[in-house]
Amino acid sequence: MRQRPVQDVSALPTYGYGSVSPIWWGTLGFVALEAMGFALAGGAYLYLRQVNPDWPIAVPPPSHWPGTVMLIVLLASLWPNALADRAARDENLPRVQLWLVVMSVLGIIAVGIRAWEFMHINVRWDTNAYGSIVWFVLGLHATHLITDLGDTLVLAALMFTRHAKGKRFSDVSDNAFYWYFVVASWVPLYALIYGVPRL
Amino acid sequence: MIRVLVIAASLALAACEREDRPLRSEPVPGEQREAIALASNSPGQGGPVEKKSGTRGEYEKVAFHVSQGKKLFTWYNCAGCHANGGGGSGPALMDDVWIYGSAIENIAASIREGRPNGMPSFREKIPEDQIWQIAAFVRALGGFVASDVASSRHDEMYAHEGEARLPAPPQRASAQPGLAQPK
Amino acid sequence: MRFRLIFTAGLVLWLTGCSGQQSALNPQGPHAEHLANLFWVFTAVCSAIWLAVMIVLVIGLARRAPARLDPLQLDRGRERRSVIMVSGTVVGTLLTVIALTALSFVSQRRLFAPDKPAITIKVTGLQWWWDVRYETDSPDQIVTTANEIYVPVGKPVAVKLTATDVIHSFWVPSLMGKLDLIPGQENELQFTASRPGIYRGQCAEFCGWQHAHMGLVVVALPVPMFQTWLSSQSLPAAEPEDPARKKGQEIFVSKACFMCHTVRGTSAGSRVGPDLTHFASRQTIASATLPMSRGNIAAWVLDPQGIKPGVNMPNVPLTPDELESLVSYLEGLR
Amino acid sequence: MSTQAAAQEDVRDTHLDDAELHARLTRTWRTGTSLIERLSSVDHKVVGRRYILTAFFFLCLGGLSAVAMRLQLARPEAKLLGPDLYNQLFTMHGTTMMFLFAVPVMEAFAVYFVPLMVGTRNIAFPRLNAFSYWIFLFGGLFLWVSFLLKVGPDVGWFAYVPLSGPEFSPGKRADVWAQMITFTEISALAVAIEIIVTVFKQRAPGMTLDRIPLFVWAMLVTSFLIIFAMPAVMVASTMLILDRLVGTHFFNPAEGGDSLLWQHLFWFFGHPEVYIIFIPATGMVSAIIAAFARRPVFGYLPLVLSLIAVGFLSFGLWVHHMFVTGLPQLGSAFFTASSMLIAVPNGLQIFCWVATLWDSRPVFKTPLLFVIGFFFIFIIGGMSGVMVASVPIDTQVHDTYFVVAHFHYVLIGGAVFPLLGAVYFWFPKITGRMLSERLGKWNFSLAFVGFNVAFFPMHILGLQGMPRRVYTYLPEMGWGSLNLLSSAGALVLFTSFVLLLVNVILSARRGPTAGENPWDAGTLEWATTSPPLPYNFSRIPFVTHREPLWDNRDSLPVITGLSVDTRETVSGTLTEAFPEIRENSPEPSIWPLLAAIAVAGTFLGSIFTPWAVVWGSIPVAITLTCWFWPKGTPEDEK
Repeated sequence: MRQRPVQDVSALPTYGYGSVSPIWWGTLGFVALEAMGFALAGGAYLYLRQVNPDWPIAVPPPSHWPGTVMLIVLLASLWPNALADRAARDENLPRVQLWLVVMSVLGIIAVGIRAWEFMHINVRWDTNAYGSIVWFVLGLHATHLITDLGDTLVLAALMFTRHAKGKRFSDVSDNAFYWYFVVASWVPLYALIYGVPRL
Repeated sequence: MIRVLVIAASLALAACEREDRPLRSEPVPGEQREAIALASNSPGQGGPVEKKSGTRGEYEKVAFHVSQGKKLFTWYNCAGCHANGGGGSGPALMDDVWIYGSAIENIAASIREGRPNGMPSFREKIPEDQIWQIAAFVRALGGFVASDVASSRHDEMYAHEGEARLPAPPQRASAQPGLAQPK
Repeated sequence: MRFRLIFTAGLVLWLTGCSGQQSALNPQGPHAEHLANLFWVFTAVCSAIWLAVMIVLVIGLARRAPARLDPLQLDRGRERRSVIMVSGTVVGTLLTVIALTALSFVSQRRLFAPDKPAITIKVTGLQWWWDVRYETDSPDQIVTTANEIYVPVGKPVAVKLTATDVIHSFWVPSLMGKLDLIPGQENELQFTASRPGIYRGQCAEFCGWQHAHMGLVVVALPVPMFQTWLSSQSLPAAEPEDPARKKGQEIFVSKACFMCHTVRGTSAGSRVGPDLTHFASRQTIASATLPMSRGNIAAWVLDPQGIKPGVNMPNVPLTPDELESLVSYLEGLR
Repeated sequence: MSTQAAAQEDVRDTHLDDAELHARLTRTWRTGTSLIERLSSVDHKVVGRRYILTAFFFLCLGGLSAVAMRLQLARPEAKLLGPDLYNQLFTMHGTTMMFLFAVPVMEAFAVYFVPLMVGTRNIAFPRLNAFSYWIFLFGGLFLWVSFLLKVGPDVGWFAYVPLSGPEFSPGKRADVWAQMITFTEISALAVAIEIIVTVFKQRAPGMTLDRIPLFVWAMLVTSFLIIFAMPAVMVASTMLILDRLVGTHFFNPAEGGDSLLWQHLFWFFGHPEVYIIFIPATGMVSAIIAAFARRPVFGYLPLVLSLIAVGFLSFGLWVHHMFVTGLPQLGSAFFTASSMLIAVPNGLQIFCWVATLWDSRPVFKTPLLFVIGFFFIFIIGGMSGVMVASVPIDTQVHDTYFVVAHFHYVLIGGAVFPLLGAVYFWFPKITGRMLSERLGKWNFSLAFVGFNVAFFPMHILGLQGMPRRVYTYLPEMGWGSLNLLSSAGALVLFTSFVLLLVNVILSARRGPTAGENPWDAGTLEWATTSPPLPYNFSRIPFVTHREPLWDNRDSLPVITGLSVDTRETVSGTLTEAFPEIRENSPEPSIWPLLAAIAVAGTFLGSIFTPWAVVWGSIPVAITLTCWFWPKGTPEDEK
């Protein structure tokens, strides 16, 4: 079939940020399905609470401190995260490197706190259904902490190599976007795990 | 791919045996009993003599048998004396002390013939293949059974971890069953 | 198309001719009656709709609209007419759906409205049989049986359903719809049998190897007969007098039998398997799998694994004369 | 921005003559011929073809297991299969058909045709696409190899606890089922995201929302259903594995667990699943009807809206699978209402199609025949669906053969018949050759007759009290003759699929060549050669109409200015598809395969020990890092 040129796109850039970048939409897709996963886990928690007369089963409500510290650290991490995002959009390599390192450190701290949290849950996963679901929800969020930490570490390393240009800045910005989700998802889970048993 | 193949291959052979569901045991009727010299009913002193044909070993390699054993252990009220393996008026089955030997043949013999101080004989009362299933489960309680064969927790109040998650016994106990002295 | 017609004809014949002992289309009680009627109403409406759509489709395919050279050349008038037709049918669909929903809801209210039961029966589902207990005020009147439910004709019966191993489902189609038996939960089902008879039911939730053979029967008796049955069942087993049955009893309480079964009045008291106190008074054995007969009892005792592979009753080795006397003993448990 | 730099260094398609353009684009986009290059391919057509073939391979296995079951049920108390093997077989049948055939095959067609239909050169995230295929393949092989090793799951495709729990399913059979879920869900979710992004961002310039082909709309809605439904079953199957492996108590009533939690989670996925299978089929129906009615489908907007409505409603239906578990009456009644309500948007679609056929002079080729069969069968299924949606009626027919008949009418009538139509419709595009019409008509007739003979009697059997999932039945029950009839029909149905296979093999060899647009259809996939060249379109088309090829008879408007030496595609705005960036599509890579192997190994190990997740995460992390690490190629560096 003959072709009839009607538009020229040669002037367009080869990458973009936010909703311009397909990767951003892909990240959004994963965020959506993982949010669904959290919602269902939370639903399961509330369902089990519903079918059990006393909740938590056989143990006092868990000490909220590990969770609270986690909450504080995660909320605090929003600031450097936003700075990393902005630096990426400005394609300011030194600042991107700086904030990625900071975010990596914060990520490691967060994972550490989660480990501490697991050690201080007042119930084992195989003691009863309450223990099972608490470990499940915490574990689910822990996997997200760890995956994003891994992603951040790789990107941080990447930004110190010769590849640190162009599209990579867009990747940094998408990674920052995902971290927002990891933080945001912890807030309701915190309320669920440490608030609901005290209701 | 290679890796998957390797893992698959290694699991394959184990899998076939582990997943058997032998519904009809011996040729019906008639039970061939394992010809083994019974452990001496007096404890201690070198432990029991063992002679195995080994043919009953497969009972503890088949997940179905072990889980049937666990069911029968409850149904026939073994827990009445041995609790959930922790022991009561009868000896514990989860420690590494095996007065009359820890080999499946010895355990089967204990069930079939009974032992002094209260262990009744279930000869004729429990069909032969069920005796071996129970024996296989008792082995699992002792931690002698492979974790992919041993039974998991049942839908009941939490007593102890499922047999599949129990620690394997210390070497000496499994190497020379029965040498351990009674409490 | 012709094939279809023939088939529908065949279907109609079948349905009119059908009176299977275990059939939702053969109601023997008010509840099942109501359900069957509701089913036929829905069937009529749905078939009508299906037929209408098919006719329209066939006409649409048969009538050759004027060919258009350019697929994009659409006649405004025709399109507008289609809009009207389609919107009309959609509204029609909506109304039908609302009507059917309302109808369904009304029947639901009527069918499941809790009634003051004349008698309450506790049914526990196990792999792969039914444990049946009659709740009475006097503890000496306690009646336990298995795989058979006797009910008085014309009286509302409440069945309390639970399970101790996996999920089962209690279903006697000619009396009432099904309801699940779920571990750690108690469901209640109510039904009434209009006329005396034996109604077969079956487990309707996949529960493992012998799901296919997990049957039960409901026996509806006139009230007086039911009362006599109830009182006879509450008695312990009769002592055997003739030597063969005495020997049979000894075998029962010394061999594997007593490890699982109860015969009230003897030392056999295990609750693992069905209560056999009045075994011989039952219609069937092996959860409504075999009719009650000396031959079947012998076959079942000898080789349960051959008849129902995977069932929990083991093959117990017995000598021929041991079997003889054991069967005689069981036959005597009336 | 490196635009200027790029403009100087690389050649654009603007002024190249066709020969030069073809040569350069081929060099840039082709999949190599060596084994490694084949395994590294990220071409959506190559991966899509593999997906389709693999899915149909699993269809054969599922079909064979069905035939085996029908032979066992043909006579009462048949001894052909024992309960143990029968339970494994019906579990394998359901699991295979749902997770290894129906969902993957629909996604496979999307992987192949969505990029072509929206006029782009490759699917979004092509490496993820390759990865998802390998994971799907490994998951399917894992299930069937397990079956051959006697580890075939035997707890039903729904794996209800407690039967599938640690106490009543010794060994690893139930774990195999649960882990197979994880495999297939991961691949399905990945593809869903690729499709959404492809449709949102990579549509050809000018393809505004109201110019998206209906099949693409259907796949878009389906992808959203997948994203919101499938996490439920992953959560559930993970809980099941934990219960079995490390002794958690999610489903143990004695320790506060609850077996109905499983059913809620499973059906929250399970009901949308039906629509995940059915909605793509409606897209195929629309495509086929438009082509053979020789006019655009009537009621584009209502059709799109009803797709979306069905998508939303499908999440409000799950409890109608639990009407007999003793839930509160009023709650059940609500789900009756929602279940019946979904008949309205589905009805609307049917009416629109019928209206299209009314105002047309249809061309009765095989694809259209299958669509007609779809109307006939699917509407019966829809009607019996209205019946089972009613709580009282459901208490009688639930878990009986009536329901078996119902959902086979819905799934085979509603999904497989359109799918077979789509095979006949798109086979020329995929292979460049036409399927034989004569064999096709035979194929259709046998499938149609065989299907109805096989499944219509099951309605009656169910009403006569025959429960599902029974490995045999007593002669006294009087179900023998109808079962025999049904088994006969099953064999005829199976034969029809053998015919399809024969037709495909013969025609792929020496069928008449198809040319670009054998049906004179209107959508973009017909604007390129058959089979399409590695780069799909020598220049990205510019879309002026919902049916671009009918609107531009003489010449196709295209856009220019893309680099021909790197894998450039156009990425545009969500609603208007207004070009924003010249996105670079990733190069082939072997790492997706290696990552899939690492992930598969991890899942396999996690059946035996929870620690497998820990040590498995190391190879997974390594392979993923290598996958994303830039290779210094122009694609990466821009």
